[in-house]
Amino acid sequence: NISGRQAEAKNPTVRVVELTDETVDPAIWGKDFPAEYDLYRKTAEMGKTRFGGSEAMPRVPTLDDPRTSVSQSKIDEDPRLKVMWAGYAFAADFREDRGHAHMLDDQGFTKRQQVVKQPGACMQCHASVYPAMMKLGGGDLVKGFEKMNPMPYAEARKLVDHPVACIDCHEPRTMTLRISRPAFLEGMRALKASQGVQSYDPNTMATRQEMRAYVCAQCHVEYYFKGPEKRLVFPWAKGLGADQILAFYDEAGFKDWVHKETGAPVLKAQHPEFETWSQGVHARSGVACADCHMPYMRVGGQKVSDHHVRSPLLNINRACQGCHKWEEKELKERVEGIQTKFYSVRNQAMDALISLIGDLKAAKAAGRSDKDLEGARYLQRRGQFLLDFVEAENSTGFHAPQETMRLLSESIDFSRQGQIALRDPGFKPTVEVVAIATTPAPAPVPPLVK
Amino acid sequence: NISGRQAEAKNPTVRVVELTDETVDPAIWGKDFPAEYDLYRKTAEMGKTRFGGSEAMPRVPTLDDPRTSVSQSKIDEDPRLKVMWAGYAFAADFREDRGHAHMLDDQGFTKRQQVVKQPGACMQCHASVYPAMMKLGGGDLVKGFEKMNPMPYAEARKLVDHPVACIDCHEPRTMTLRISRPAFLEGMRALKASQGVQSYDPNTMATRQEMRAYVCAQCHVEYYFKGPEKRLVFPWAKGLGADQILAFYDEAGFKDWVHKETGAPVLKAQHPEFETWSQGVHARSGVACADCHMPYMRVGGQKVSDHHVRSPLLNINRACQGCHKWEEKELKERVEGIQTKFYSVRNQAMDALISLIGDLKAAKAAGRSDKDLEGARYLQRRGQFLLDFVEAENSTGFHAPQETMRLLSESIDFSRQGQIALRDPGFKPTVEVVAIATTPAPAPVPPLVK
Amino acid sequence: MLAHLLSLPALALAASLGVAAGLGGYTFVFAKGSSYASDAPAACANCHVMQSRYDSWRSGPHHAAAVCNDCHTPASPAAKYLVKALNGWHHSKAFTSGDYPDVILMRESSRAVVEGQCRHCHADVVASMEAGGAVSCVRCHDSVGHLR
Ligand code: HEC
Ligand code: HEC
Ligand code: HEC
Ligand code: HEC
Ligand code: HEC
Ligand code: HEC
Ligand code: HEC
Ligand code: HEC
Ligand code: HEC
Ligand code: HEC
Ligand code: HEC
Ligand code: HEC
Ligand code: HEC
Ligand code: HEC
Ligand SMILES: [Ca+2]
Ligand SMILES: [Ca+2]
Repeated sequence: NISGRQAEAKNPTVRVVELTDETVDPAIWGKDFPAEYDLYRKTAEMGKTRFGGSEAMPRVPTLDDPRTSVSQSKIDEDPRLKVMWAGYAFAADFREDRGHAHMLDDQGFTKRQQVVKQPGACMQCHASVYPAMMKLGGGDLVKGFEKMNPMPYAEARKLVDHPVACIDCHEPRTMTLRISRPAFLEGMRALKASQGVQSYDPNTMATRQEMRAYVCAQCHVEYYFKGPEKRLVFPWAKGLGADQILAFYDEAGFKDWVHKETGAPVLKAQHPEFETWSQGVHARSGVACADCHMPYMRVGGQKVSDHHVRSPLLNINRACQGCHKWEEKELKERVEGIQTKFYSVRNQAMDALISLIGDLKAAKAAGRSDKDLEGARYLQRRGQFLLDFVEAENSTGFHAPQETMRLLSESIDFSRQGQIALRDPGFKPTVEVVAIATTPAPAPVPPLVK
Repeated sequence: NISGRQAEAKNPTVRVVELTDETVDPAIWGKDFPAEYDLYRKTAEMGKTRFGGSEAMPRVPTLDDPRTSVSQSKIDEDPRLKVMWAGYAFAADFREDRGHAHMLDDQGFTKRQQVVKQPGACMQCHASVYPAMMKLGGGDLVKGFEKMNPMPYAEARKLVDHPVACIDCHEPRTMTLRISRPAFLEGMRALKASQGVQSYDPNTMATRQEMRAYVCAQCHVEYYFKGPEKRLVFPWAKGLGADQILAFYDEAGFKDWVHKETGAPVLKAQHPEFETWSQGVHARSGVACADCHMPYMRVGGQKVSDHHVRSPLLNINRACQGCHKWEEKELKERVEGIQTKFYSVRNQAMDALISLIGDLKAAKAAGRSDKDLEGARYLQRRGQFLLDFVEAENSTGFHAPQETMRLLSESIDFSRQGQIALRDPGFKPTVEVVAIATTPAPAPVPPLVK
Repeated sequence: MLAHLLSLPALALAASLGVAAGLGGYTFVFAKGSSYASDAPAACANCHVMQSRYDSWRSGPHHAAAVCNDCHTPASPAAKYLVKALNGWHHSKAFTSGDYPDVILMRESSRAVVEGQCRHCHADVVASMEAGGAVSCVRCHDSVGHLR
């Protein structure tokens, strides 16, 4: 029961060190809040669940990648992903996500860094950038943000030392939750404006319970880099739904890349946990990310939020049983039941997309004109984005079981319609074909690191 | 039956008349249980919800149809249904379901009676047939059942006087719930056998809570008439899932009719509420039909089950709020949110099926061979059954939001694949094509009544 | 429910527990647990982990009608003593070892006690329901008494 829990979580701790807006190092915060700090460090641990968690794959450190372990490779688990992403960095390396402690290294050493030159904007979600942005902007957060975005990744990397840390979610004096990311502030402002609420600001207008989701939504969201200034933008101006985000990209004529085998102007969806959660019954019931991923626990006599952020299936008693009195085994089976159904249709949608890609490739090889292929290419763009949206989402359908299924059924419809269109010039798809410029994709830049 | 004996011991109400296995008339039962009887009679009332309930359409009684009101026509609301059912009785008349009080008249006077000669088996779910079956079988229920099934409808009709009544759900002495329908007993026995449980009998082995769903599942289920004996059969031998039921029909080589425009051997799905509910989270949580459709209410000093069986949305306070602390408005919006999402994809799947039917019709007109069309026809059979299954289900997706979406996504996939197959003989569908004999449908028999 | 609580094995268990509870007594008293024996809800609220139930109980309809032990111990004196012994034992064990889940769950036996107490007060209202055989009140009235 939420309101019940809200009542608590006042923290009577005595401060031994004073924390300021410049205190980056979580170890220092840990002096005041040892319980949270110790739990926070546990995010280095790895453990697998049926569809989530992460599996530690030991590796021999190399010069260009000192990591002693990585998590399993998703493109090896399902090679169809390489076909879907042909011509894009993700086809080179894409792994299961793991704990927060790894975020900075995993970003820095992914092979995706070697096939494309990445911007400083990447840093927003993989490092404790708040103080760095303040410094860059001379006290002006947004100015700092705008300076860091276009930097070469390697340069921006020098400005940060930690993965997400206390200061990214907390105001140091009161310890209340605080949004530190301009991209989220701007995204929410655009979203609320579309709903008729002007100049919305979470830091002054959001409820505490909302903040328990918003701090996560600074990163666990779909995004793109806008223009040459590589501004990090959350595409929410038309709404949080996948169809609305797609409409936003269509209107902007935006594409992430041109598909290598089909020539279609396609999009890459990324970790839309916040958008997906917002469509589910838990969000509707006011259940926030922190309720399940950072449930309260007893440490000593005190009740603290479990800062070992992880899969709730590794922590069912605290994460679920406060609201659901089913046994742990039963709750686990409910989640896996939802996920298994999701996964079977996800595979069905993947098969449909792959056959469309195969057909388009053949048609292109057969020398059919761009004009001729435009309809099928646009249907690939749609079918692929909707599939990638729920595939990139990390709960394997759990955050919104009905909505993710709905998106998959749309994806299947578009992919199959694309196949019909290729075989029948007279066929009229159920959606208007939108023209997206397909200027050839930029030639891959020479590796940064080697 | 233990709960039975307990009941005898505890049953508090004073009986003014003695009820026996021959007491058909609910009015007599009403003397002992006035509260339940008065509520039971209220099922004659009509009232609309967004997707359910029923709308009273006044009509001028005619010689062949004395009804003064009917509920809205679904085939007029969505004419695509007539295309889906071309060549089958449902294309002539299909209406929104309404309260139990109307079941006998609505069955007797539907135009479906005029286009096809219907068997006595129909009576099983529209009348209080238990005593009639016992009489026919000379005390042997199953024998009576087998005698009534093949009778002409008009003849069987003479044996009954009431819509579903007390005796169909209750054992008269103890008032405990009792299954009175052989088709359900046989269906459950086959289902449990497939799960390794031999000779299952709900009347002796089911829990009380299970019985609170089973009594409804005597009728709110998918069914077919087997062979010339017209035996009423529930197709559960492979499981309750739509895919399993489809597999059952394929194995049996069964078809309801040959589609008039496409020549496909198609199936008609009917009100699979029980099968659908069994796939949802409420069933998983032990929430039975009666919990929502017959919630307890206070009458005088007693709590009685609301025998005014109807849409829970007309009774949210009692039907939902015991378990869900949300406001009525909020609960209504949750249901309608689920239903609206469902309905949008249901329409998408309908469009896909209709275009496949259009394509098949054209191909047939163009004189393409049966061999040539076999694949597309089988894909129509699959796509159409899965769509009809969730369409015929009366909760508009609510009973199992994720599962009904899953079935729709499969339906879309098959319909679209059928369109591809028609345009490309080389195309390999994702399912094995099963050959179903398509001996031409029997010519419509002259109207019974006129 | 009472029948099952007073069954022979249960009595034997109770006897041994009587002793056991005594052993656990030291830390239990230390933990203000002795107040467990009383029927005052405030006594239950001595423990932080009970507080949330106490708070929501006070704001619920049963506040005026039933204290904790009206629902959590059987009405009949003999059974009440037995269950208090059992609960006392579980409580002291839990508290001494500190080994209990962060989200406290009902033991089956405790649930049976509660179910029994519903009927103790509401028998008249639910007589006709009970006619159908075994039924769980809490299945539908989950948050009666207090929120979870
Ligand atoms: C009602 C509980 C609940 C809520 C609320 C919730 N999640 Fe989850 N989340 C889950 C479950 C269950 C999984 C599946 C875990 C698994 O498969 O092991 C999951 C998976 C995830 C994963 C992948 C974890 C892994 O092990 O790989 C991420 C990331 C995630 N959620 C983020 C979020 C964010 C961000 C929010 C809020 C916007 C949120 N969740 C809200 C329950 C929840
Ligand atoms: C808007 C926030 C955000 C931005 C910007 C962002 N990431 Fe991430 N990244 C995440 C989140 C959240 C996860 C974990 C969820 C997941 O893996 O889907 C993640 C996971 C990863 C992972 C581990 C899983 C995998 O994909 O192999 C890598 C590597 C990664 N990001 C690299 C990058 C790079 C390179 C960039 C810049 C091009 C970048 N990220 C930009 C939020 C972001
Ligand atoms: C600053 C960006 C950022 C913020 C803020 C953030 N995350 Fe993450 N999160 C990530 C990245 C990046 C990863 C992937 C790290 C990796 O794979 O190396 C990740 C991984 C995860 C995982 C996967 C863990 C696993 O074992 O698979 C979960 C669950 C998660 N985050 C939940 C949350 C929740 C809940 C919140 C808010 C309380 C939150 N995150 C806030 C960036 C962020
Ligand atoms: C990814 C976001 C995130 C990060 C990083 C984070 N916290 Fe928190 N923290 C939360 C959330 C969410 C809460 C719950 C706040 C609430 O309920 O209002 C919380 C609560 C707290 C509280 C209040 C008491 C409690 O435990 O509920 C303290 C103290 C705290 N965090 C300290 C820290 C420290 C120290 C660090 C760094 C070692 C840290 N936090 C890092 C999200 C975060
Ligand atoms: C703070 C309360 C809360 C927490 C924590 C919570 N839930 Fe829920 N859950 C709800 C509510 C509220 C509903 C909606 C139904 C209702 O109103 O009871 C729900 C619905 C569900 C459903 C059915 C709806 C669906 O999407 O299928 C499942 C399954 C479920 N929860 C599982 C979980 C699991 C697993 C966890 C832990 C990872 C969890 N819940 C954590 C409150 C919670
Ligand atoms: C958790 C509550 C719940 C349970 C359990 C449940 N239903 Fe329903 N049922 C609903 C709701 C809500 C609707 C939608 C009503 C509407 O749209 O007006 C519905 C609709 C229906 C309808 C159509 C009613 C109408 O107004 O047209 C029928 C028939 C039905 N259910 C039968 C059953 C049967 C049979 C079972 C058990 C096998 C069952 N239901 C279990 C809640 C439930
Ligand atoms: C296995 C049980 C069962 C059998 C057998 C059955 N019905 Fe029904 N019938 C129902 C149920 C349940 C409903 C209400 C749900 C619905 O309308 O989908 C219904 C509704 C109807 C309705 C009102 C809605 C409509 O379709 O217009 C008519 C008319 C009807 N049936 C006619 C018949 C006829 C004619 C037969 C025999 C061919 C028959 N029924 C056999 C269970 C059955
Ligand atoms: C003997 C067969 C039979 C049994 C048993 C039966 N029903 Fe029905 N039910 C029907 C038929 C037939 C209709 C449609 C009547 C009509 O439209 O004329 C119907 C209609 C309904 C409706 C639609 C009412 C409306 O206003 O739209 C609901 C809801 C319903 N039944 C629920 C139940 C529940 C719950 C049970 C068990 C407690 C149950 N039924 C038992 C045959 C049955
Ligand atoms: C469609 C099925 C159905 C029909 C028809 C039906 N009942 Fe019931 N009845 C139930 C169900 C379900 C219960 C709940 C039983 C339980 O919980 O064990 C019930 C319960 C009862 C009870 C127990 C007290 C209560 O209200 O919960 C009585 C008495 C009763 N019915 C009388 C009648 C009478 C009299 C009629 C005819 C006028 C009738 N019933 C018709 C399904 C039906
Ligand atoms: C006897 C208890 C009970 C009754 C009555 C009940 N529910 Fe539920 N409901 C549950 C349980 C249990 C869950 C699963 C989540 C959980 O464990 O809390 C659930 C889940 C839900 C969910 C989320 C899952 C989904 O399918 O989306 C919705 C929405 C819901 N119920 C609505 C209703 C409505 C509307 C009614 C009344 C027509 C109703 N419920 C009646 C117990 C009940
Ligand atoms: C000494 C501190 C303390 C006091 C005083 C206390 N409790 Fe508890 N209670 C606990 C702890 C700790 C648990 C968790 C035990 C476990 O889960 O193993 C618990 C568990 C419970 C449970 C659930 C476990 C079970 O036994 O089924 C109930 C019910 C309960 N207490 C009721 C009460 C009532 C009623 C009172 C007052 C008469 C009370 N408690 C007084 C600490 C206390
Ligand atoms: C009117 C009846 C009633 C009263 C009074 C009552 N409870 Fe409960 N209690 C319940 C019910 C019902 C449950 C839940 C049983 C279940 O979940 O199966 C419960 C469960 C509990 C639990 C187990 C954990 C949980 O929440 O499920 C604890 C602890 C508890 N009660 C403590 C108390 C305390 C302390 C008081 C007095 C302040 C109290 N109760 C008063 C009915 C009551
Ligand atoms: C000590 C006697 C007693 C016990 C034990 C008891 N009740 Fe009550 N209950 C009452 C009284 C008196 C009222 C009327 C209080 C009011 O409405 O102000 C009441 C009211 C109710 C109500 C209506 C108000 C509400 O809370 O919704 C329900 C339902 C209820 N009780 C169910 C239960 C259940 C279920 C149990 C067992 C878990 C239980 N009661 C245990 C005496 C008791
Ligand atoms: C299937 C769900 C269900 C079960 C099981 C159930 N109840 Fe109820 N109960 C209800 C509903 C619904 C109401 C509200 C009735 C109304 O509003 O008229 C209710 C109302 C009550 C009331 C308040 C009556 C009044 O208005 O004064 C009491 C007391 C009560 N129940 C006690 C019990 C007891 C004791 C049990 C166990 C023997 C029990 N209930 C089992 C659903 C249930
Ligand atoms: Ca993971
Ligand atoms: Ca209806």
